[in-house]
Amino acid sequence: MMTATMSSAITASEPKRLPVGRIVGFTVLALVVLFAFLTPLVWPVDPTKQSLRNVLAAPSWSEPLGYDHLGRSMLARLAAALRLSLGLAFLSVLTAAVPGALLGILAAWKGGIVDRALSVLGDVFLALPGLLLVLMLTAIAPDSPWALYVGISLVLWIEYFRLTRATTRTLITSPAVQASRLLGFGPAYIIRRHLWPEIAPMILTVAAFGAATAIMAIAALGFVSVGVRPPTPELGLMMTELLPYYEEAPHALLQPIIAVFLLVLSLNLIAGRKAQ
Amino acid sequence: MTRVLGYRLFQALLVALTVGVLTFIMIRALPGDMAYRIAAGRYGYDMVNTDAANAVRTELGLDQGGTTALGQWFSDLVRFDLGVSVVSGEAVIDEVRHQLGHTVELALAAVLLSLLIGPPLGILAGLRPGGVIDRGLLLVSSTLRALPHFVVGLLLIIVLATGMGVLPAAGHGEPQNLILPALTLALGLAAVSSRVARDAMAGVAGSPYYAFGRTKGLSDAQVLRRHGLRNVSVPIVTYLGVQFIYLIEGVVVVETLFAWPGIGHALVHAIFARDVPVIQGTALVMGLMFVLLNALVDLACYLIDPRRQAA
Amino acid sequence: MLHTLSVLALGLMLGIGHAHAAAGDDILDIVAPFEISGTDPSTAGDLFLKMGVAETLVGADEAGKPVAALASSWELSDDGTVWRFKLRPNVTFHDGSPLTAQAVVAALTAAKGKPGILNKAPIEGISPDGNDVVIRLSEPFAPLLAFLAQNTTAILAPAAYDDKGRVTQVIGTGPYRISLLQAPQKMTVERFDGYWGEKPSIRAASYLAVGRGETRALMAESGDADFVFNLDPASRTRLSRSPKVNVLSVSIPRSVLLKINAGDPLLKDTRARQALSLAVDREGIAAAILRYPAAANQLFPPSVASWHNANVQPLAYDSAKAKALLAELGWKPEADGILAKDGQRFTLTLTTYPDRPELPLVAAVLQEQLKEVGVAITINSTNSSEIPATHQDGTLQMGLVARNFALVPDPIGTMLQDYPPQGGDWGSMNWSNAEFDQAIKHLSKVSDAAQGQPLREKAVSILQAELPVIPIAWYQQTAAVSKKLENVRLDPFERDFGLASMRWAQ
Amino acid sequence: MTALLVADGVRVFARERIVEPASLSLHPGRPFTILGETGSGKSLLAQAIMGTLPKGLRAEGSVTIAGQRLSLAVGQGHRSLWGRVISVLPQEPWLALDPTMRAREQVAEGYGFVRGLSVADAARRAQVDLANLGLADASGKLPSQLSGGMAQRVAFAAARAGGARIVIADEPTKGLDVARRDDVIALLLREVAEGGGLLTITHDLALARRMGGDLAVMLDGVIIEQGPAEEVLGDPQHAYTRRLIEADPAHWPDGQPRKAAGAPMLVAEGVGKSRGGQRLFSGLNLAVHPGEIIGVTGPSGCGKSTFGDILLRLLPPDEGNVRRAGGQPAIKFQKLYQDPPSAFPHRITLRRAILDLVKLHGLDAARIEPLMARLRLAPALLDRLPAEVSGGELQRFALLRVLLLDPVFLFADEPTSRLDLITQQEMIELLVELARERTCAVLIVSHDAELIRKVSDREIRFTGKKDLDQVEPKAA
Repeated sequence: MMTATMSSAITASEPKRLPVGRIVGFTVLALVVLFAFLTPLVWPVDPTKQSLRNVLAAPSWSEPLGYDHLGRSMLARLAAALRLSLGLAFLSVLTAAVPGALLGILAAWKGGIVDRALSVLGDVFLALPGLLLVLMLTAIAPDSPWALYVGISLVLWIEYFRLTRATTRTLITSPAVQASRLLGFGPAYIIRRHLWPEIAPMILTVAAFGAATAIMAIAALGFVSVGVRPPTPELGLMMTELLPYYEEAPHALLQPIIAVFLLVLSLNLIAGRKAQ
Repeated sequence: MTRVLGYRLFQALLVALTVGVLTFIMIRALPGDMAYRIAAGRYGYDMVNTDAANAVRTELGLDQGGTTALGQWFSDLVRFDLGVSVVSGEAVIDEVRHQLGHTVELALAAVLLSLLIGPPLGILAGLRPGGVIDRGLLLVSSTLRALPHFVVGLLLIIVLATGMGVLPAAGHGEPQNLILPALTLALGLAAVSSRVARDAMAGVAGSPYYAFGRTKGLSDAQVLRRHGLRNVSVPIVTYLGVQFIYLIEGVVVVETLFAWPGIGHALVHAIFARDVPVIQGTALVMGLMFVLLNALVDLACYLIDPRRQAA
Repeated sequence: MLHTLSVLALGLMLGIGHAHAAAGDDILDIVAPFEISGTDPSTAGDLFLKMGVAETLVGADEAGKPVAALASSWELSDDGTVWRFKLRPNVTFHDGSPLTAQAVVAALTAAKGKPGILNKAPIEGISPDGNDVVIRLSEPFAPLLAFLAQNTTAILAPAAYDDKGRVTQVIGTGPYRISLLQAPQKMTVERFDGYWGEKPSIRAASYLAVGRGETRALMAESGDADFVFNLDPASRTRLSRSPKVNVLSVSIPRSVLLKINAGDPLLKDTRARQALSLAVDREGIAAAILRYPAAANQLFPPSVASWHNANVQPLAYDSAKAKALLAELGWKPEADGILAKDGQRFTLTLTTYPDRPELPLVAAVLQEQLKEVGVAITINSTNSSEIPATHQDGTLQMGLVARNFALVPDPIGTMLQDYPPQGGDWGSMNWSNAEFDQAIKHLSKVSDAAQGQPLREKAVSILQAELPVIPIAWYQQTAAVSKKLENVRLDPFERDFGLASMRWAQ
Repeated sequence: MTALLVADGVRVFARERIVEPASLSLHPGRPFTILGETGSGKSLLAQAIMGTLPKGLRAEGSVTIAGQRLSLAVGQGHRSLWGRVISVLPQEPWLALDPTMRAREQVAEGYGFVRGLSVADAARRAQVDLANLGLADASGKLPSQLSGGMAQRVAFAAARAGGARIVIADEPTKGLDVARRDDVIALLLREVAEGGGLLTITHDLALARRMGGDLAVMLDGVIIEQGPAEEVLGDPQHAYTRRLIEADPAHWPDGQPRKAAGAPMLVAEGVGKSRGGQRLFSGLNLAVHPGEIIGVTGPSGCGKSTFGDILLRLLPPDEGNVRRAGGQPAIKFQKLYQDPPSAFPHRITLRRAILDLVKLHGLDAARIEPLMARLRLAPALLDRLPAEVSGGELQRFALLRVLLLDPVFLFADEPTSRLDLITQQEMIELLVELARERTCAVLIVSHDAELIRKVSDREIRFTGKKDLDQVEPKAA
């Protein structure tokens, strides 16, 4: 037993900061999520409700985060924008991860023509600038977050596909899987006990990065006026709208920036530092 | 190497094919009347009206079938003819060349700057994992990665241009105009490439051959030079290939913010105006550029890494 | 590559302290949102006119009255159908060729064949006659002079056109010639020594199209641009405090208005449109979004003196009255406050476009204000072309547009296009009024200002009463101008930046 | 004769002391070997002496190298000796050579940077060194193009190029097959014969015996016995040393080979297989009878494992065929793997893995406990992950897992090559015992001819010549 403790003490030559980072990441993310989803319950203000008397008013007890340039509640808008970004990011990641991972397993498992066909498909998406895809889709449906969602999913799935394919290819030929097959276990068991436990943590990492990417992309597209349109609260759009008032009301402009910052930072922390 | 380049060629063909078909289908699926959209792009919102749209429809033969137009595009493509912008009437190839030049200039400057910033810092951090530089760099790169491009760009403008007045805020034409947009992109790139370099360096510095180099009697500098840099540069250069995607996406935002007349900016406009030939041409060129850059990355890796030459 | 490298090295090594030359030299840097969409006057004529590169046959003064330009004088036949323009002598194009009647006829004929303005005039023929240009009309058409002042009719040299009538290079007669044209963003011009008129003081200028308002403002602030056109409201407030620039503004004949489909069952009744108008707090919108006193109480601002009618009852904000009118029409609020009648809810789609950034904002405010009186609005912010397109296919319900009444310097040109009996893409829809039609038709034939005055008043008061469009706000054009620059005036008709009359402060 | 290197009371600490005070002296021309199992602390001791302890560990005591006394607690002074006076022959030379640098350059570095020769001279000297080691052709090759034995020799040349006369060889034979192992031993002994100092760290009893000189045996961070190799190995004083020597297959008692009985239940006829265009074997015939133990030996890469996999139908043969007689279901044919951790799902507990199996085949769970007792596996181990139990324990779990299915044929592919000697003996004894008891035929592959000779009823020997194979009954 001394052996085990000793060698792990030795191999851990660099301090294990990753778990701490993850804990911080999950905590921050949880707080942001709580803020986004609890605010409408505690503070049921319509994020598009304007009161032109309060334009750009500073935070106060009656309006904790102040008002924007149309006298809309920043608190309500920020929470709504976070819900939109989080929801879109979550949905995109989910719709990218599930088929991506399944196709990856399928390709590695079946090999041959299936593998080659799927890999070529992956290469096509890889070679095409993802942005183009998103831009075109947002041009088809200019007002709806739907286009953003489909576009981002289409860009993201490839990552899961490649990852699961590579992992599955190694695992499928491993002695462990060979042993399970000899012992009489079928594909369902192999996926459940061999592949999934190996793939899941990677997927978590990629998903966290993917969500961060999605949130950044949505904000960036909002900034170039593609994607969702006013008056829908969206973080990038809020920044664009509040940008001209950066001198008059810096607190207003800072809020969406801090929101994006915290979201992306927490997701990056969750993803850990390895999988860039 | 031939195999790798062959694969890239195959990728290039795939790009041409999919860009053609995909943009075509999508453009056909775009809502609204194409003739009106083009007229709006051509004549502006004050002048777009039904007369203008009808004139556009007749002039461009928008009533012809989709497949005919697609076939035309492909047969022209074989002759390297990308057609004429339906908005400006210029040859697409000329427009794209003009804009691409600016984008390439910007992207190249950004990549060079990021290479000057990111990897050296990352290598320093990777030599002492957990040290002060490592922790400091982690903090800075995490912060930069969590800030959208345009926020970084704006901060730079506000500090360096309107605040200190040492650099122009936006525009292009003068050499100084390049610095801020390039720096904006470079900071984003370096935030990631420094981490890649750091992880690679930490891996190399912890490797048995690095330790062996030291016990052979080489000094720290000698070990770094002989056994560190080459091994670290392979993952860094490989990662450059991934960064080009990021670059293309960053370019769209940075170009509009800094009024840089590049291809990303043009693409957004072309989509608004439904300039199908320009969209196709731009997307095609962007896709091919991406493939070409990755081929260059392959080539660079091949030159750096003797294992690839031996294989 | 080498260029890039050396620039970077320079920048970094000098600690990027090297003061940028952009605004320091004697080149005037102009920044505006308009992209250069080609070389043809039909697409980019506005910019060639603004930059003093091209000129039109007829000019316009600050009140929009026609003045001599390339035509030194003109006369109209008694029946009002034949116009004879005498060309200014000794005018040369930038390529050195002389301005001849043939050249003008060729340019105008080309313009007439393209979408623009000339194809909307009842022109039968354009022909040269010695040194004169003769335009024959099928019927009297008073606004022709204004049409000929419009930028799509700019006169280019014969060498500018290829054999298919396409413009390949811009060869105008203006005080400046193009030295570099990089569509769609950049253009530089330099003084044209062979100019017929007064020699301008500014030697050279550059034009840069910058789409983002924030970027334009930052360029004004940092001194990268000497003349920044079109500021967003927030930046205007900020820049007015800047020590480096002056902020100029001028009231322009452009209005934000709600284009209404009067054929829609919900909006057919004049009272419904009046109710919508009463529900709009224009002062609030102006103060919050446009940030200048711009509440439109009628279609034309006072600055368009000939069309502003001081006698009409101003449009006002009175939501109680709006509710009363709607109740009168049988609308009753449901549980959520939205009105309904016979199971149909009062819901409308408002189409607008973000090309002018304030429009979606105004739309959002309108949505709120109309909700107060029980009208639910869905905003569809899309491409500007959707307005004419949905006008044509009849699906438009309401459109929020910023309409320029000075497409030609005389608003009658726009009125003819927008408010004909069958409706116009950017004006009335499924609305007509015989008295109004009569007045407009008459106006197009009357070239005397005083004679037209009662007709204009009549037309405006009918619009005010029946509201085929609901005016929301009047525009002001704003620009930030470096304090180093003198003698800058903003043209209310946005024809000209006034480059030729500017000069550097001593 | 003065000692080249003297270690005096060397201790290593992590949080607590993990290597007890150790002293040794290394003389020119006389090898010194430290023998111990994985985790005995032998490598840490060597690293403390060399000054290469990883971060987080510290040493005390002193080392005198070439007359220079270094205090390990201070932890300075080693650097200037590296390469010039003392050098390391690293374990796993494939990893210790820079993967992107050609062999000659890696050797020339020592001449160029440590001895300060010109580039041309350094290259020439390196070429000479490589030629002396029989590697003249390999000088332009990258490590990935070298075999394990060649890489070991390149690393040796590189370690020596700086002029160091003291070499610390850390597990120099790890991962090498028998023939290559002999080469390395010869190489090291040649160095010693020329008057160099050699400190070898190994777990390999045979290597220790061949090196001769002085020997120290380490157990749990303590040198339990030290002295001339013949004495220590010939007349071990410590119970552990005796146990270690007994565990050497050479010292195992001879088994009682049994005659094959009953009809063959697995028959291979004219089986042949190629890999990567190379013919591994062809025309192999084998009939496996119930309960017999067949040993397979041969050099690495000759196709031993492939043949076993073909018998299990994990691989299709290129020619010939494999028949299972008697209608036995597929799960009656099982396999034990070389590397036990890689044969279990990594992320589930052993209990989960075994219960999954019980559930799948409707087995009697009550059989598990007595069988675990037979295999000397503590019940508490069931709740661990595969990585959390020792290799020997895990291999016994693997045996447990297959025995639950009452196999008729078991292919044991080098089942003990990753285990220490004592564990190996336990494992093989249990395997043979249980197989005999259940009349389960075993095909056991090992590179250790001695081991095969001791346990098998008959033997197949792959000669390594590509298309020659030899099946011979074991000489009784």
